Amino acid sequence: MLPRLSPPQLAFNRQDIIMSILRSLTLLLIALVSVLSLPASAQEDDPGKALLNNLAEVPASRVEEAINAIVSSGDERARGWLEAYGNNRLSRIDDTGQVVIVLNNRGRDWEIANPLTGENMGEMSRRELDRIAINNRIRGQLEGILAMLDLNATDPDVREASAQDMMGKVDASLVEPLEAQLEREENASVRNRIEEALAIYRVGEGNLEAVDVLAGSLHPRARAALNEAVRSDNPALADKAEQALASIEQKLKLNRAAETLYFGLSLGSVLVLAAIGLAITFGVMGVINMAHGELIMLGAYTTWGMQQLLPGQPGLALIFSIPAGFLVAATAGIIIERSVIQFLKGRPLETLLATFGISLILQQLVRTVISPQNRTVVTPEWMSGSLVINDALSLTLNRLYVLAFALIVFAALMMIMRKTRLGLEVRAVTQNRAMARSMGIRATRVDIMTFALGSGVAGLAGVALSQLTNVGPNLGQNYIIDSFMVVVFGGVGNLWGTLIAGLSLGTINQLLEPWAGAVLAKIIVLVFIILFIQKRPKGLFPQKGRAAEG
Amino acid sequence: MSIIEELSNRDRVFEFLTPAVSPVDTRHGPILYMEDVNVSFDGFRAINNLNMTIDDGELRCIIGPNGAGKTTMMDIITGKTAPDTGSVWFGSRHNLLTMNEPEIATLGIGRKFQKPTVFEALTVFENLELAMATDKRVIPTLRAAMKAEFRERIGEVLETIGLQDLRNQLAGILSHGQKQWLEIGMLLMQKPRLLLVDEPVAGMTEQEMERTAELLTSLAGKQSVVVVEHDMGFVRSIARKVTVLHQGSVLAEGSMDQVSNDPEVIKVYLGEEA
Amino acid sequence: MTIRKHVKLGLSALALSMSLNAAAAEDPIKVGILHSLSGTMAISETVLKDTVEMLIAKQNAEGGVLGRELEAVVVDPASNWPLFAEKARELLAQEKVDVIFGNWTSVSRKSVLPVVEELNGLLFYPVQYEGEESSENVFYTGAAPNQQAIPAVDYLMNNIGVERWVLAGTDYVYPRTTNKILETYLMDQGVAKEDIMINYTPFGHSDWQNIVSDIKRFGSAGKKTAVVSTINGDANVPFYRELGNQGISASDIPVVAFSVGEQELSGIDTGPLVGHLAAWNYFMSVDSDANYDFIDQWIEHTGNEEAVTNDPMEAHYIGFNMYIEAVKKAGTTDVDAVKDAIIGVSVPNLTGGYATMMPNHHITKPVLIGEIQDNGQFSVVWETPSTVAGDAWSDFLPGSRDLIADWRKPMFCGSFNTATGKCGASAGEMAAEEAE
Amino acid sequence: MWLTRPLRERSTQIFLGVLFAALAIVTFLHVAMPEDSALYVSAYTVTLLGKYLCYALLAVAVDLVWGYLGILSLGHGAFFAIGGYAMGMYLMRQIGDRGTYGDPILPDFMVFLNWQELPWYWLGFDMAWFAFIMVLLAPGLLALVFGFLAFRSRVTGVYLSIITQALTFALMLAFFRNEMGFGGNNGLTDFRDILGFNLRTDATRLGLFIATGIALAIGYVICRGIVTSKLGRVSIACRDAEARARFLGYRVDRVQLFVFVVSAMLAGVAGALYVPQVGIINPSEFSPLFSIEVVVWVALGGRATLYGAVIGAVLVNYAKTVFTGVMPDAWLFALGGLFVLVTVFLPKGIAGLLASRRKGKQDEQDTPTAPSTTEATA
Repeated sequence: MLPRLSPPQLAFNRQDIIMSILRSLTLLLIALVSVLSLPASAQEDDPGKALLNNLAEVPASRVEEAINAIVSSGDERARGWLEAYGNNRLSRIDDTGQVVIVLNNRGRDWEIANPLTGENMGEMSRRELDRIAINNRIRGQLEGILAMLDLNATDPDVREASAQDMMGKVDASLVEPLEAQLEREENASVRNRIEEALAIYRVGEGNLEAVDVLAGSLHPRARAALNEAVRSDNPALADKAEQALASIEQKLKLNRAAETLYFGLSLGSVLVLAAIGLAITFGVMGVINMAHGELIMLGAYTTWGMQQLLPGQPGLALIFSIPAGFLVAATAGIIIERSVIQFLKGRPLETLLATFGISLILQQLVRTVISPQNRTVVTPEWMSGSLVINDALSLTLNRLYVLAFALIVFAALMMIMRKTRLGLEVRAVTQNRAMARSMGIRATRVDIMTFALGSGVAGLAGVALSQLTNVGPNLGQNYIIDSFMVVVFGGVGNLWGTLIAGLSLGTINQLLEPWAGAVLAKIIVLVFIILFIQKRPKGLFPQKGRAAEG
Repeated sequence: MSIIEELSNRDRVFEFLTPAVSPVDTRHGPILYMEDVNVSFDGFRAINNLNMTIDDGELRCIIGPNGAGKTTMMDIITGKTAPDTGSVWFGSRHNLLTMNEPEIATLGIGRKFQKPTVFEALTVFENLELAMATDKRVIPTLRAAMKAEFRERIGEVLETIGLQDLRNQLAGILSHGQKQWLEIGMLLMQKPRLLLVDEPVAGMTEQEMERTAELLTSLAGKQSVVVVEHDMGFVRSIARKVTVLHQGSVLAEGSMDQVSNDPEVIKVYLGEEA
Repeated sequence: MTIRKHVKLGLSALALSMSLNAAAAEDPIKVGILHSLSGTMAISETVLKDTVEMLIAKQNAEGGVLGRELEAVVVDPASNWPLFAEKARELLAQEKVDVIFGNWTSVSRKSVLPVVEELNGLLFYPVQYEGEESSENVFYTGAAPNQQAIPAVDYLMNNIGVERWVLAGTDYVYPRTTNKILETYLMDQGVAKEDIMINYTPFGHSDWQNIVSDIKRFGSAGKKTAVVSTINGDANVPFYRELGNQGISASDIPVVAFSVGEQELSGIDTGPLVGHLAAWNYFMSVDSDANYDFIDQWIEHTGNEEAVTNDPMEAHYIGFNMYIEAVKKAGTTDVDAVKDAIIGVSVPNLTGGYATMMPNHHITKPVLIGEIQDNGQFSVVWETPSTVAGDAWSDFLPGSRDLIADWRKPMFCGSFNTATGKCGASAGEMAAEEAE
Repeated sequence: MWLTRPLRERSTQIFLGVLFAALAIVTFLHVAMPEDSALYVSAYTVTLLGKYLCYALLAVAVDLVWGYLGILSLGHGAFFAIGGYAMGMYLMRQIGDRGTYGDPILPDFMVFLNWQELPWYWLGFDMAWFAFIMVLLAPGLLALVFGFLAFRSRVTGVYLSIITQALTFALMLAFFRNEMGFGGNNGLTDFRDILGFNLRTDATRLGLFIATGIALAIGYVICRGIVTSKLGRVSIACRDAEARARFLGYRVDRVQLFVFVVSAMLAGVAGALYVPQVGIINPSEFSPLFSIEVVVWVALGGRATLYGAVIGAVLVNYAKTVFTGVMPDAWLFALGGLFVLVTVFLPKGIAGLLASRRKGKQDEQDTPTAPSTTEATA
């Protein structure tokens, strides 16, 4: 089944690898020339072929050797092969036994290429192909090896990244080459990383000085190393590590606080996005739009649709789907307003029922037209991963963007409400419909616009949510109740209220979660809102004056 | 099944058979007494150091331009709005500021809104029935039975407000004027010691007005009546004492002639009228 | 034609109308399909309905069984648990079906169970579940905990060298029980209590920030850490997203999931998930001709090139064939005859082996560990040398340690207590009803 | 006398007549007809009808508060479910040692999540009388506390609707938690017998069906009694002109509270009868969607006419039974469309149609009084 390696053997191999890497680098130029001059016919005696076949054939227990063989061959295609291997893309054709790289492994027929020449070999039924097995353990080692390769990259960031990958992966065999690397390296941060990486190993070896190196580090692997040191039987080391950890814990506390706050705000921003559209339709028009969630859903599906239209460019698609999502949802909103809500003027509770019906219809529509399954929405490169503040505190990018997006949307809405003609008319109509009418404001038109605006914003929320959660028929339901809570808590008809309410509820929830657990936290928040409404039936920021009484 | 017995227990003496005279003590002084009352809505001063007293059995008219604080004043008296400062006493015993609307109402203050509010989904008869001075607590109300004497009482009131023929119509279909009457009728059913009547004749025809005037004047003496009205003609036809409110405080007080000759008043009020 | 039947059915539901099947009786073998086609569970269950329909079509193409056609009777319990019981009763009492294939969630099974037992029907249940049950009338073709959870943990322990465990699950009975079992099992294996972190979240939980960062912290204690996830369907997408974004890669902290299959992955961008694990008894990527044929069939049936297959579908495939075999063996569709006949029946599964129906109404299955690939498929990295027989009563729960199930006479008991040597009351009662 | 009044009133007499006739016919057809007869009513159908009647009672309860008080409760499912759980707990205890683990005290789900002893709030539920009292008390109490807070601080209209929704949502989440000791998502199931009758026999089912019918009759009479009493008129007064009612000296909050609690108890009874018939109670009954659906039954049947609620409940659920069978995909379209059409074009519901049919002959109590639309503007 799976390889069980004894460390020494591994170490031995690593030793080779490093040496060979250095060699390979020097050989690079020649190799390059050679490959350019390589005639297609000469493939037969291409050493790479043997290497790959070897990798494919050896029993799992000796895969290491095969890999090392590839690395030490100094073949500059090695990296490509190993990456393909790491991504499960290395297969061999059942009958010919030829090793190929799978370019596209979706569907029944897979597109393959020749690893030696890189030429595309067209499609082949997956029945014909036999994947060359890999597992996490080997993948882990591959990462280490590739990292070593990268340590020589010209781009310092790449070097730093790879040095970071080395952390915790260092063993006896790597010490020497790493030290050599340290000599050569002039970039400070990369040096730090390498030093930490070495220190982690040395602490493991019981080296006291190394502890000092790690004392400042917030990196989890550094902490891991120290934790182990604490458990070691060398008392001196143990309590030195103890102190180091203590100091680290201090720093961590702050970071954790910051982290939780960020979590809270990010959850809050989601709530705000989901609720703000409602704050308009419900707060300003007094329409209880139970289909609000489904409008969000439409926005999310628009994103999915866009990504289908622009395959391979999720980022671009996402940008486009911001206006698109708005328009789709807004149009849906207009249709709803014209077809139903306009007949229910001043009967908010009836609008609740009707729109609930609409929400059911919309859901089922998506189920039948698109699919009951969730849809895949790809997260673009620039939105995945996280913004690293330090080793302990990093802010997930997608949520960071959503947070920013929420604030922008909010600001934009404020602008519209405060500065534009529409906003003025809207406020006029809500204050006193008849009066506004008599002043020549076309109330019905304002209603349509308002509802469209609210719906559109819901669409925007959907676009954002597609980056955080499922895009499926039930997407809307999961947010509708929360949205109402936020609006009511914030005070109907008050955008600021919605913002504050959303953010604070999100934060409260995240603060409670660690000790109350996710479910209890949510319950507590709900109960809190219920009680709060008893105290202040009109929410945080009630609408003032006689208008509110009406 | 003891409940059933309880309920069908016919020889039980219901609270409302005992006449509902409110224990308001007016032996010494006025029935309503307002001192230094102040109310402001987000900065806007609706009532400004208002001082006013209404004597027992008096008929008082209150006039004043829009936003003078007439309605707000009534809100304060009836417990709808709580003033920021000041004191409001009903008789010499009851501090109205410590009570809620129902308590104040049962105490004997009836109110007619500016915009006639009757229960549109109920018949005229039922409207009056609900207004009747009886035990208003939940369970007694649930058990309440329509006794002959109640029918008579309601009959009389229907007589006075001239809606006998409409007794079984839904109040919703009444004309504006008829609603005004019905609401007044409901006040009468309450047997209040103090009636607050907000613009009673709005939307009434001439003769309707006259009858209202008669009614109100006839009430005075038995009960105290406070009328807020814009229609100067009407005010003049009933007024004995008139109070002019302006910007939330008393501008002038006295007979109609006095106030209507008061230069101040003419400036702020009648001036606009003319 | 089922449509017409159902209109009638509606009428009969209106009561006071003919009970239709008195006449329609005998000729076709009626196969009831009890899967939600609407509501939250539709996502998972619709494909199972299609699977059974496909199998029936195939069987009929081959001339049915005992010279009789098979006929599907589809109802929609709409993801509503009481409705499951009602529809089951409808199938058995009104439609007089010979067998039912259905249910996904434990709660729906629990709600159907009394009905099937009362009306002595046959139910094939295709989903991996928490065990702790063995009914005379139910055949569990999905995995019991010992056919999924425990082998997966063994793999992590022995092959990945995991020492520290996060048991994360949705808060309902399957994860609860599975985690209880695993906790006991791990402790028996000498794992310290503080090396086990258990966490429960509500259905459809979407905000994983806190939990994932806890896991991260938990994982930085210097021991190899893994997450055993019994997180249910919808909650997985945001969970994996958060994992990816907080930079937890499979080589740092691998996640092994018991409820994430090809179906679920089809809703996720699997890029960041490559290398995370799942434990099942079947993967679409399994390299066997039986499997490839099944897939081709499925794609044909759905007319969708992208259509994926998953473990519960295989379970239905096995269960269906077992039923056919049993009917052939018994020479009748009479429930009791089939119940007796089916024990010991073995049919090929899709992973190139055979599945056998055990006396405890569970079946033998191979256990596969698969790694998520970037194409939404799993690649098998490990599998049990031989098939594992499903264990109705876990050996790691105090309550059920001594219980076994054996539906062969003379024991004929779903919860026989080896300690007391007595049969648990529930089964005793069944036997009593049997006698009447 | 307020209770006996409805019995002298034509509409109620008709309603009870129809109801009891239906009960009698079904019973007769079930008992007397041979299985293979075309007229035979199977136990399945009986239970189905029993379920409809439970929903009908729930709908009546909702109509009482919504129709006559203008309180649109989106949380009545909660009272229904709590009543159901009270009954469920009783039935659970009745299983005794016949559970899979044969534990005389602990229900199965507690055993395999190895709970050691019964949580305190399960005590007493082995006694029928206690459980049945709880069926009334538990929902009543919740309604009392919640209503007291809400009505005292004059939370009405939309706000009330939304926090009732929050209430049931919170309860749903709570009951999903296994720590609560109510069986989490699986809820309570595998019931054996009630008051000594085996739940898995047709006779018991018939009994439950009839019991439900009677409960509905009683519930209807109680509601009718309230709405035809002076209190009923006061309720309408509070619904349409809260301020005016207050100035007439009525404690609006008390009136609302009283009616709300009564309604909650009725919902609880409905739930309690529902559980033994469908054989399971689980948190999904708390789902806000269910509560909203109930409101729609009422809207369809016709608000502020109790019998309308019954019609609505039975119709919608019958449609559901049929359509989920015939065209599962189209079913939600149908339901959704229904919601829209009813609210837009049929604001008075089916009862409204009937009423407009027999226009002319007016009978003080009988004419459903259409609620005015001021309710939400508070």
